Amino acid sequence: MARRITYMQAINEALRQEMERDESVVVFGEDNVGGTGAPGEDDAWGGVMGVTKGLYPHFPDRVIDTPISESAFIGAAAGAACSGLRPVAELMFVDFFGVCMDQIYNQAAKFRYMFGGKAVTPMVIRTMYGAGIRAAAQHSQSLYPIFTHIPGLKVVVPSNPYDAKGLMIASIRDDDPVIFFENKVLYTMEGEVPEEPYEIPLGEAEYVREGDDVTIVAIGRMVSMAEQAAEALSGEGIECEIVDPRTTSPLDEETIFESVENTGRLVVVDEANPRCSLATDIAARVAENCFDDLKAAPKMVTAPHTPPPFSPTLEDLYVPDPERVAAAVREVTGAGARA
Amino acid sequence: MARRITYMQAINEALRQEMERDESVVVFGEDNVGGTGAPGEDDAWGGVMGVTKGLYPHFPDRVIDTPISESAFIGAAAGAACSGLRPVAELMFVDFFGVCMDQIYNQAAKFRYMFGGKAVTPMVIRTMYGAGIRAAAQHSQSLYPIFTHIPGLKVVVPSNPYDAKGLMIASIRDDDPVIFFENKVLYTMEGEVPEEPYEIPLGEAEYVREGDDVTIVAIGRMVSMAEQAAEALSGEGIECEIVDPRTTSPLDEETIFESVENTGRLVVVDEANPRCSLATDIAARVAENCFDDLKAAPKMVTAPHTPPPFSPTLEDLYVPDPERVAAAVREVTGAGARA
Amino acid sequence: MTEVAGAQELGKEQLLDAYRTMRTIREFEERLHVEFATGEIPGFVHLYAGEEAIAAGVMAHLDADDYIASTHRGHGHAIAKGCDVKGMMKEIYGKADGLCHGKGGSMHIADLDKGMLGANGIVGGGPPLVCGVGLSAKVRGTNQVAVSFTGDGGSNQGTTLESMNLAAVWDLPVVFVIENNGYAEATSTNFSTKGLDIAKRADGFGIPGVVVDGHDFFAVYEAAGEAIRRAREGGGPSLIECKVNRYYGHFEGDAQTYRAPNEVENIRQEKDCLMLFRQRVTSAGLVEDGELDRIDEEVKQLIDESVEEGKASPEPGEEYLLTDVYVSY
Amino acid sequence: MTEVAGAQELGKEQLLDAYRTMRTIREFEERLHVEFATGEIPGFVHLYAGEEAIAAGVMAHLDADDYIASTHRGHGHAIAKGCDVKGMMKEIYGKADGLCHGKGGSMHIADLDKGMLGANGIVGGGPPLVCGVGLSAKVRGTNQVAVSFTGDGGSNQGTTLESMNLAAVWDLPVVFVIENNGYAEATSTNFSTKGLDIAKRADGFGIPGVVVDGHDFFAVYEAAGEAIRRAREGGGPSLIECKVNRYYGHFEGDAQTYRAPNEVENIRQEKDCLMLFRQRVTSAGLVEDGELDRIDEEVKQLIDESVEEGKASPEPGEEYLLTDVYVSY
Ligand SMILES: Cc1ncc(C[n+]2csc(CCOP(=O)(O)OP(=O)(O)O)c2C)c(N)n1
Ligand SMILES: Cc1ncc(C[n+]2csc(CCOP(=O)(O)OP(=O)(O)O)c2C)c(N)n1
Ligand SMILES: [Mg+2]
Ligand SMILES: [Mg+2]
Repeated sequence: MARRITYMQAINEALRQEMERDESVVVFGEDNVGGTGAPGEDDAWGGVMGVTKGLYPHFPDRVIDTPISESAFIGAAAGAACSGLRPVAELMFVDFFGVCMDQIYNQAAKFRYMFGGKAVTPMVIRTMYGAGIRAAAQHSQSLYPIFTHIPGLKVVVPSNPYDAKGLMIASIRDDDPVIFFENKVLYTMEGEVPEEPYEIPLGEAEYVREGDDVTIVAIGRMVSMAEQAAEALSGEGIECEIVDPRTTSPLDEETIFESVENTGRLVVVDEANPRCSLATDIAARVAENCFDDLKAAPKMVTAPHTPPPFSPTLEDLYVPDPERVAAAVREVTGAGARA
Repeated sequence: MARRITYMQAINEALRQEMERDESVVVFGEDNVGGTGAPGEDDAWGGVMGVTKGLYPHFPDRVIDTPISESAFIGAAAGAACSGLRPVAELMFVDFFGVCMDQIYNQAAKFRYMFGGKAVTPMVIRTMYGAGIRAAAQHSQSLYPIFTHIPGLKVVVPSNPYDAKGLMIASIRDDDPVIFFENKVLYTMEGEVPEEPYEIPLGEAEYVREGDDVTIVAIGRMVSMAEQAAEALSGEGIECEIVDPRTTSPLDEETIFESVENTGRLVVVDEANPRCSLATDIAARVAENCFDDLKAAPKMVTAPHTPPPFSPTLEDLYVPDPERVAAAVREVTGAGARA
Repeated sequence: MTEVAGAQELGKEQLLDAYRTMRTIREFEERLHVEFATGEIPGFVHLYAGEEAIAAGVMAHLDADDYIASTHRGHGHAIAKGCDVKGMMKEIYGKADGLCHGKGGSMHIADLDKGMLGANGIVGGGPPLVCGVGLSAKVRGTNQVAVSFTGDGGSNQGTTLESMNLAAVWDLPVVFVIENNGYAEATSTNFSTKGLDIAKRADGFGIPGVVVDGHDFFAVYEAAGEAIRRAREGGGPSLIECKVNRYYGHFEGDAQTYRAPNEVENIRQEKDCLMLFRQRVTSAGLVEDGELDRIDEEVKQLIDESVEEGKASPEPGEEYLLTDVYVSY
Repeated sequence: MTEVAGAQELGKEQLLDAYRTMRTIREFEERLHVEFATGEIPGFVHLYAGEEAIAAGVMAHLDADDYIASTHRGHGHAIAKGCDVKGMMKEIYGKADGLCHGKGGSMHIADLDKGMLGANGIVGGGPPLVCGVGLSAKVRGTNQVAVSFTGDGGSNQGTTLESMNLAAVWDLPVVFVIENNGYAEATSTNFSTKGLDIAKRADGFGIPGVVVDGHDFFAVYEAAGEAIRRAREGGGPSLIECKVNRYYGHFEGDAQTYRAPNEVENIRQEKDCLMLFRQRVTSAGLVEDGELDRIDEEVKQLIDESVEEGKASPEPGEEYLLTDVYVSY
């Protein structure tokens, strides 16, 4: 399996393969075709970043453009999912959740519970998140903590092309509503990806790197920040274990706890804002469940409690980087050991 | 100051006094008057629970009903706040945030940062939260963790009538956007409340009870659950210190840390769902900052990871109660001490 | 023998069915009004009494595999769409064998097997959902139709307006029924929509919109028939505004001081949908009074039994609390 | 001497101002198009070129203390409302002395002192805000007016539709300007609104709605004058739909393959707002060609300097990162 494709291509391939396999899979969102009603090329965009490009010619009835009416079409995904389709709807940037959250969290996510187990709502919301492309405060947020808070939703945050494909296929096949966070900076990341379809189960973390000195739990794009930090730290004699949860809901606590039991130290790297974040979620769960294993205070590395700034210099300071991760690791490994 | 009034009356009084003091304070929301356009009594409702009842006759131009268009009127609060008013807008139940979140979090909360400090947006969103009145999944949520996550917002969750009045006055006078969470079960709670206006600064926690064995941090209605638990535990020889943050953003970490330094043990009681919650936020911050003071694992008492159920029996199981708080305290005080 | 508009299409069986639907809703609601006052029914209860002709008139055209999305005032829609009345009553009492095992309650009654996508606690929650059902029917090539019910108040929610446009743009087999009962909670439609016909909003999205008398089963039946037929045949969405009244408060416990004295009494006397229906079908010689009386009795018994069973049924136990959040775990 | 509609009201000074506004926007945008291609400008940049007559025609009626709420395509509105052009350019370059200290960028240019409530990264973000300004003016008893700009795409966002109704219900001094440039990103208005006049939606909310040629400064000027006058005098909100075209892609970098070949070239030749304006005012003898040429030169120099300063200005330092989240801390 030497084939290397990008994160974006991996997602596109997952969509195409699932649409081929299952006629009930439909894809829609703003400009997911691109050019509907216009005089020029059809399939002109395939989404604002081109993730769905090329699907329309294969499945002209199942790739559909929408007006800028997120409540209506995200809600339509919920209604379609309850009545025989497996929609994959795109919320272009997760920053736009504020105009359509009700349909996600009060409708799709709650049907099953409110209706006493009668509803099945197999839908995927694809959405872009994260800073790094100078898109400023309303196009750069990492809002997965908000969605992780919501019972009834599953939340997927892939960190590499291989996972992106396998998690997308699993998300489409899953019978619960899933929100799938695509990191816009990772779209161009290349990696080995098998051509055949495969699933990565939702709720299974992965050991990205093994090490005995500290556990770094990192989400999405932060996995590569952690890897760079770990590389550097290895030279200093500190061996980091990196756990990538891959899905933040369900969260594979067991794997995280297992790692911390071994290392006794925890650093969580989360690109989201700090308050009520994944960083706090994981740190708190580890503190509650692995207290006796901890040799030092758990440490959180996150964006600051500010909106994402526009200026490149400020944005680069905003996003956790390998240096900040390494500093946190040095702090937990150097100081306050109690074993 | 022997006068006792309810939590609801305290909020009403705060609104009335601020409207008297400052002509730029306006109040609006669905049925905040109640009966506009209808043939019968004006001021028929004063909000669905009657919190704004009686304001309209005093300030007929500044208490205004709205259509059911939360995005438009919550956004109008933001626009009004930027142009000379101090609006207090009502989002009837916080569960409805999904239809208007953008105006709260991408607009009002971000103006100041995005605009380089040029905007001042003094607005208050009043909203009801919490379970306990059998209002089921879409009218019983405790979503303050989601708002606490958002930079630029302040989040207030009063636990008693005295605080409700002082915090409301402070919120109205504050120059930042504030979301003010009113617990619907507490509306009928009585307490001593001074008649004259007073402010309780946002960002200052309160010691509700002092004790040396364990720190209980409890939010909103959970404060009284903690008090009941503490009362019972005192009989068992366990003395609880109860800290009420009163505002979850800004959070008075110092007071919480100070208490934990003294007691060495932490229980957080949060009515919200568990993931990325205030419970995790506080537990994680304490674990990170007070690690060496902790004698036992911090413990979180929250609702389960499910929507609020309708049935009274299930809802009563859903909300953290004094027994669950006491059990958590016994666990952290009994087991695993390491000092 | 008077002409009854729309009645030509309807056989006697259908007329009796329609009457039974309306009477069942009325009895269900009036009984809830009484039982709620005893304090035994938990939570918020919004009664549909007075508006029965809308649910009955629309649902008379829907098949079992057609879908509806309802509102907080959803009992009537649920009954008309075929939900089990006893299961509904048990649900409203919060019981384990209620339609949703007591986890939903009045505001979330649903039965997907009956095409009932749920009452909805969120005003404007339903219209997006029916767009999805319409899309599903279109993509899968069935001839299903989806109908959303929305109040006058809900017609001001952005989700509702967006959905009309989406349905138009996607050319969906969807019907938007607006139940304009003159109030959203305590706020008059004279204020919240300036008293304008909500049906006019349809024009802006290029879909047909009509206003009908929501007390008149036959008027609703006719308008709904046309809209649903159009949708089924690929003619796209429509809007039907039904002008109607609610007999009780916004929810049980509402003192309704915002209403005019005798407002409801007058309507009950002049426009009651059951009364109008009975007058028309009997004076036209289509149905005998006695046949309707018999239905009244049967329905009364059904509701009596429902309330009894609702009260007697067991509460859900702790084991229900954590289940059915997800399919997979 | 040809008649020029609306021009009677306008003195020469105002005509020259309007031209300078349009020319400044054009030059600003065309220069950004060039500079963006060098890779030096960060982020998303949406150009307003082609639509200048709208900003200029509307803003000609607004005073300094009137407010506007803009869109992602906001440079033109900001310039026409009086924002400092150099400060804007520095902001777009992300510099410390930009209008927002480099924290906002192209999509968040704002200057509340000038009544510019901000470009907006959220489609449909602005209309609710102007309702608030309108309320503020009404409660405080000023005669301020607030105008929101929204695209054809944005007219499908629920927030926009809700705001029209709220403005109508509250009877606010607000004008909704819809800039219908035929596309929302790559999606044609023929699809997203079925090609219908968006102005028609105003009817449903009981507010006046008109369609004007957005390439024609004088047409916009006239329609905006009427709507703004009405608002100022307490006559409530209006909607103006301006049919127009954008000269560049949705954002810089858009290959625009969805457009017809020569689509833009044809418009530039036949409908360019600067060309039309010049033809009309010179052929009517109101202004000399040379006077306009002089403005062209002055503007060119201003933009040259702006770009130079934009490039040369310092980046914001780390100390900017954490400030101005809250007023109080
Ligand atoms: C988004 C949202 N906003 C507000 C409410 C509170 N609320 C419940 S019903 C109602 C009035 C609805 O009026 P209408 O749509 O006319 O329906 P009716 O009650 O008259 O049947 C309101 C404001 C809600 N449930 N959801
Ligand atoms: C709520 C929301 N949805 C989607 C987007 C992405 N987006 C940015 S601009 C745009 C198209 C806007 O079209 P239109 O309103 O016609 O304005 P134009 O770009 O043509 O000026 C879209 C879909 C957004 N920024 N906000
Ligand atoms: Mg109504
Ligand atoms: Mg456009």
